[in-house]
Amino acid sequence: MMVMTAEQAVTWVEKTNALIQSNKEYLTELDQAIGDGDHGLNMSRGFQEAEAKVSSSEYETVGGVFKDTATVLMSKIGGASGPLYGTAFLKMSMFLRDKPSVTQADFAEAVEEALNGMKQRGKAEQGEKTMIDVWHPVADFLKNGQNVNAGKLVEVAEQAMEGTKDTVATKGRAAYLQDRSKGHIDPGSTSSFYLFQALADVWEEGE
Amino acid sequence: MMVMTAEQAVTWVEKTNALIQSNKEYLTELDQAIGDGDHGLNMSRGFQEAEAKVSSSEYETVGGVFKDTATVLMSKIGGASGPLYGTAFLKMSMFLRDKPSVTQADFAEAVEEALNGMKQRGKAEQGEKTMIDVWHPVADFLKNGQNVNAGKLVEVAEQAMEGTKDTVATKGRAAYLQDRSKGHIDPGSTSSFYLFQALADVWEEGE
Amino acid sequence: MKKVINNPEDVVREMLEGMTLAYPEQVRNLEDTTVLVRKDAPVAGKVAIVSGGGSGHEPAHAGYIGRGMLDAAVAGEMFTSPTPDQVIEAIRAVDSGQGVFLVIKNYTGDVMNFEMAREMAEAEGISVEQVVVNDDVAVEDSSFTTGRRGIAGTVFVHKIAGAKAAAGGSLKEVKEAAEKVVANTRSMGVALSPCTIPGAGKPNFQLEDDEMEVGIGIHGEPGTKREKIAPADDIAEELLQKVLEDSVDFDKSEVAVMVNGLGATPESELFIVNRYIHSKLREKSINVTHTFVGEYMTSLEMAGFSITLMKVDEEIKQLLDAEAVAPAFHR
Amino acid sequence: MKKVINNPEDVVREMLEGMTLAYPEQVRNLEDTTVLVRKDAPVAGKVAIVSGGGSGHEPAHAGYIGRGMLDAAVAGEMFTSPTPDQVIEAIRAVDSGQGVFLVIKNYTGDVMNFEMAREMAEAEGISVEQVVVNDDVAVEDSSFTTGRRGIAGTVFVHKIAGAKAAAGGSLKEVKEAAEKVVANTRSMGVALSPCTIPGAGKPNFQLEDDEMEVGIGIHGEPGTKREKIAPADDIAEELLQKVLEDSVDFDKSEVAVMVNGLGATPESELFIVNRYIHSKLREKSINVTHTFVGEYMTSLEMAGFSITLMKVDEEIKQLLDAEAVAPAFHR
Ligand SMILES: Nc1ncnc2c1ncn2[C@@H]1O[C@H](COP(=O)(O)OP(=O)(O)O)[C@@H](O)[C@H]1O
Ligand SMILES: Nc1ncnc2c1ncn2[C@@H]1O[C@H](COP(=O)(O)OP(=O)(O)O)[C@@H](O)[C@H]1O
Ligand SMILES: [Mg+2]
Ligand SMILES: [Mg+2]
Ligand SMILES: [Mg+2]
Ligand SMILES: [Mg+2]
Repeated sequence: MMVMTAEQAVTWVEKTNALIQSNKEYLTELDQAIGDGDHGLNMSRGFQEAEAKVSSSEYETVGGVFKDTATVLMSKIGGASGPLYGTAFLKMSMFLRDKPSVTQADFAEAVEEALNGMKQRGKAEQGEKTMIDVWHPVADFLKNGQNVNAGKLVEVAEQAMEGTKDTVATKGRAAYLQDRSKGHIDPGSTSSFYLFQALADVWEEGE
Repeated sequence: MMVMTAEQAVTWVEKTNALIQSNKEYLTELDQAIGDGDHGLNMSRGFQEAEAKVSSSEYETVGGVFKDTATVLMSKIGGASGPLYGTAFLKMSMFLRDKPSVTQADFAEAVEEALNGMKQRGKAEQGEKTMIDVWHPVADFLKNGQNVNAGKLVEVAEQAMEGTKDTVATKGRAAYLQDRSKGHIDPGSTSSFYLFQALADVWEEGE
Repeated sequence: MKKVINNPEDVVREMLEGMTLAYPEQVRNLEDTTVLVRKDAPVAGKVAIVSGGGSGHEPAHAGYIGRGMLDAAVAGEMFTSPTPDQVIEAIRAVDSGQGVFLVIKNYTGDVMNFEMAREMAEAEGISVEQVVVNDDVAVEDSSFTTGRRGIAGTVFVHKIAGAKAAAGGSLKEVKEAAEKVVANTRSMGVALSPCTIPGAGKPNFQLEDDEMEVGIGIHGEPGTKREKIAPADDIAEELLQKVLEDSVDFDKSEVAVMVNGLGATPESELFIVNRYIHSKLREKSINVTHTFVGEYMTSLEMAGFSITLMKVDEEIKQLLDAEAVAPAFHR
Repeated sequence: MKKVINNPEDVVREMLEGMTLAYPEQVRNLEDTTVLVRKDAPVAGKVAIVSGGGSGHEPAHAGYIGRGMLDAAVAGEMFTSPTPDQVIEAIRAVDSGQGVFLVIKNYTGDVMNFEMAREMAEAEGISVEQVVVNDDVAVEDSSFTTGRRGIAGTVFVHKIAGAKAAAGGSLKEVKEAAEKVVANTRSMGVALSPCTIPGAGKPNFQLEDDEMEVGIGIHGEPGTKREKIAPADDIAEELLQKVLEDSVDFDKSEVAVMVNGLGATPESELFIVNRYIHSKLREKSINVTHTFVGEYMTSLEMAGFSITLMKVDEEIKQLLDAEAVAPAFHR
């Protein structure tokens, strides 16, 4: 059973940012194939600022870290990913509120809330070749409770991301390409994969 | 001693046109190096129409052929070369007027008139890397009287054209390039060379 | 990538500074934002019109700020929808109490960011309405997907909504007029060359010397298909066909035409396309009442163009003719 | 070469048809000519302004036809001066008896063809005056050579001469105003990519990915030197320096600024340049009274831009502010 501290929440944002910065070009390339080629730029701009914010602030709660993260992402990213990641962190922060300690169950429910918020904001369901395709199985996996470990988390997220390759997009810019969207991994799913990879890292370090 | 008939004047225009059409791209390339890259297009448009006009009309005099040629060139070429070639043929036609037969001396004087008209119109002197650099020595050569033959004419015109390669332009578009204009043959001198090459051809056939 | 820029990250800010310096009598930049508003905003007694979106479409959207058109334009990063905090600044700055009307192009990002701002504004007690423009017939409309994109037809929405507001129309009336435009406007575009986002460093796709990308949007994204390049008349015919075949019944109607350059296409070529469109529409007894040829909604330095047809009635014609005084649109 | 055209030989004719169809209320095409004139030409009691030149510079020159600007524009083939017979048609069509003023860009071809038309018109009893615009400081002025070229500054001459004529100025007064503009206007341009004349099929020069051609004209010809591409501010600085150093004394003066796109440069980049120019002029206590940013005098699909400074006095400022209603210029 894992618990998340405010400090770990900050580390999560930092590690996510590190992954995004070093994969900035790759994210952009993925978006060039089936979108408008700015996903790497968007994520890099947003997480750079989010990490700057949370690294330089003091937090008592995980909710507090997520709230600031949400605000920065929402006001720095723009595009489709800004409101979606912003909503995700906002919903998590709202659910966790001032909880002094976050249990695994809390966290699983928070992610579920995030997923629902994103689905509503983006009017997207699973299988439409968006980041939802990663968040959905990850939320299910976390809810599951038993056998939740870092390695498994990465596996679930990675598989889900890879899975977007074979689908035809019906939401987001890739939908304009119709059948031509097939054969390419969804960029937003990839950035979401980095987010959960970073989370797994945080967990591993915490063990 | 050569004489020029109206029929030969028409042939001159036809032969000039043939040379220009088959060297259209080359003229354009020359103009691309130190001008705006339209000289081949301009000359081809003008002489195409001039030949169409004179080939389909009946003429009593050389002057009549030149007058029509002048009018067509003036109204179809444009740019720098239009008024210059137009002026050349106009001045020749004015000098030759209704002369029923044109002697070599007449023709030499007509070319001298053409040269003066062009110099005045273009405000250019010999040595400024323009078509004047070909017309000037040709006019001098024709005035000379003795030893005027087709082979010599081509030689004089060709040498003059080649000579423009080493000079720096002070008139026409090439002048904007200043020193960079050196090392390139002047396009207008080249089209003028074709004109005199065609003339030499007419003479040779007439022998 | 060859661009006349300094740092890629500074492009939008420096562009907005340059715009504000160019039109000091017409626009002002809300401090610390990417929002330009009418110099005299808020205009008392008038519904305010706010548009915006990613940058890279200049003169859209700030070029349409002015009497009879927009009250504010919100600029995002290149090809990236602006964030809700920027949009709400615009809404606050231009509301005169008569409400604010948002013109949104149909992209997931734009819709989400503008709607979030709208929710915040409404929570503050500002009346907000909106229209989502989706004129691009290259993409099939469907309630299961994102649907059609908003492209150059958006400028017609700016014009009509702006004129309606200037004429004293209520928020509801402005919305109705804008919806009429959206319902009657269809567009389609083609690219002869791609474009490059400054920060990305390379274009989204490559085209061979004899290829064109048909059904292109305005974000440098690939189109719906790739074809061999054809004579102007054939390209225009292909686009026109798709526009006419779509869901608006243009038969025997009156239309406004827009031939919009995407960035690098010489105006002479746009006029050649315009010539074809006019002659073809005449053949079909479709009467062209207004024509707009130029760069209205660009995609950075992309070569190509889009055509837009808006079916007009008496009201729309009158609103099209109404005064508009914006840097990029005069009437 | 990728172009939205049909046959290269038909480009100018089809473009003029497309223009006439686009602006049926403003211009008309003189039958069987390449001349567009104001719909209501000749305008009684007014000196008429005629300009023109090679095509490929759109919106120049026909885009400037209208109240307060040109009465006629004569289009030549691509980058080729029009012929005297076309120019004379324009002169005849617009002369109301008050005389005709020709605005000629300083190119051998333009000067010769327009002057021949002028001689013909004068022989017919029409009073004609002219100005030769030579604002391009990339080329040294000298009485022994062709001298400086006319580029984007020409649009200022159209505006001022047009306003003076509209205000009832005599032929002599129009000429004086135009000459004042020419004497006080300097420009310089840079290219990031070449352009291709439709009939030629390939560009005049090639540039590497990191090169630019400085001191470029508007006919796709090579410039005065080639340099490594630099940040926007540095490029703008280089051009501005040359413009300021030339023969006009801009010290502590008031100026109008034009940042002119050559065809393929996004408007955002032009605004970035404008920002620099403004900040630099402010530093030097040169006061910018008017700013124009956009595509005013293009070179087909060339990427690049030119900057123009015109020193203004009270008369010129008033004429700049005067009404102008042309497709490509509104005031
Ligand atoms: N309606 C939607 N619901 C969920 N995710 C979406 C939706 N639309 C787009 N996305 C996600 O956003 C990603 C694109 O983000 P980004 O490139 O930053 O924004 P934009 O598409 O506006 O340029 C897509 O790869 C996809 O994962
Ligand atoms: N002032 C001048 N006097 C004589 N010939 C000139 C002058 N200016 C240009 N030319 C000639 O005209 C040629 C260019 O013609 P062309 O390319 O058809 O016209 P443009 O330069 O207007 O594009 C030059 O190569 C040169 O020979
Ligand atoms: Mg994107
Ligand atoms: Mg030439
Ligand atoms: Mg985007
Ligand atoms: Mg030329």
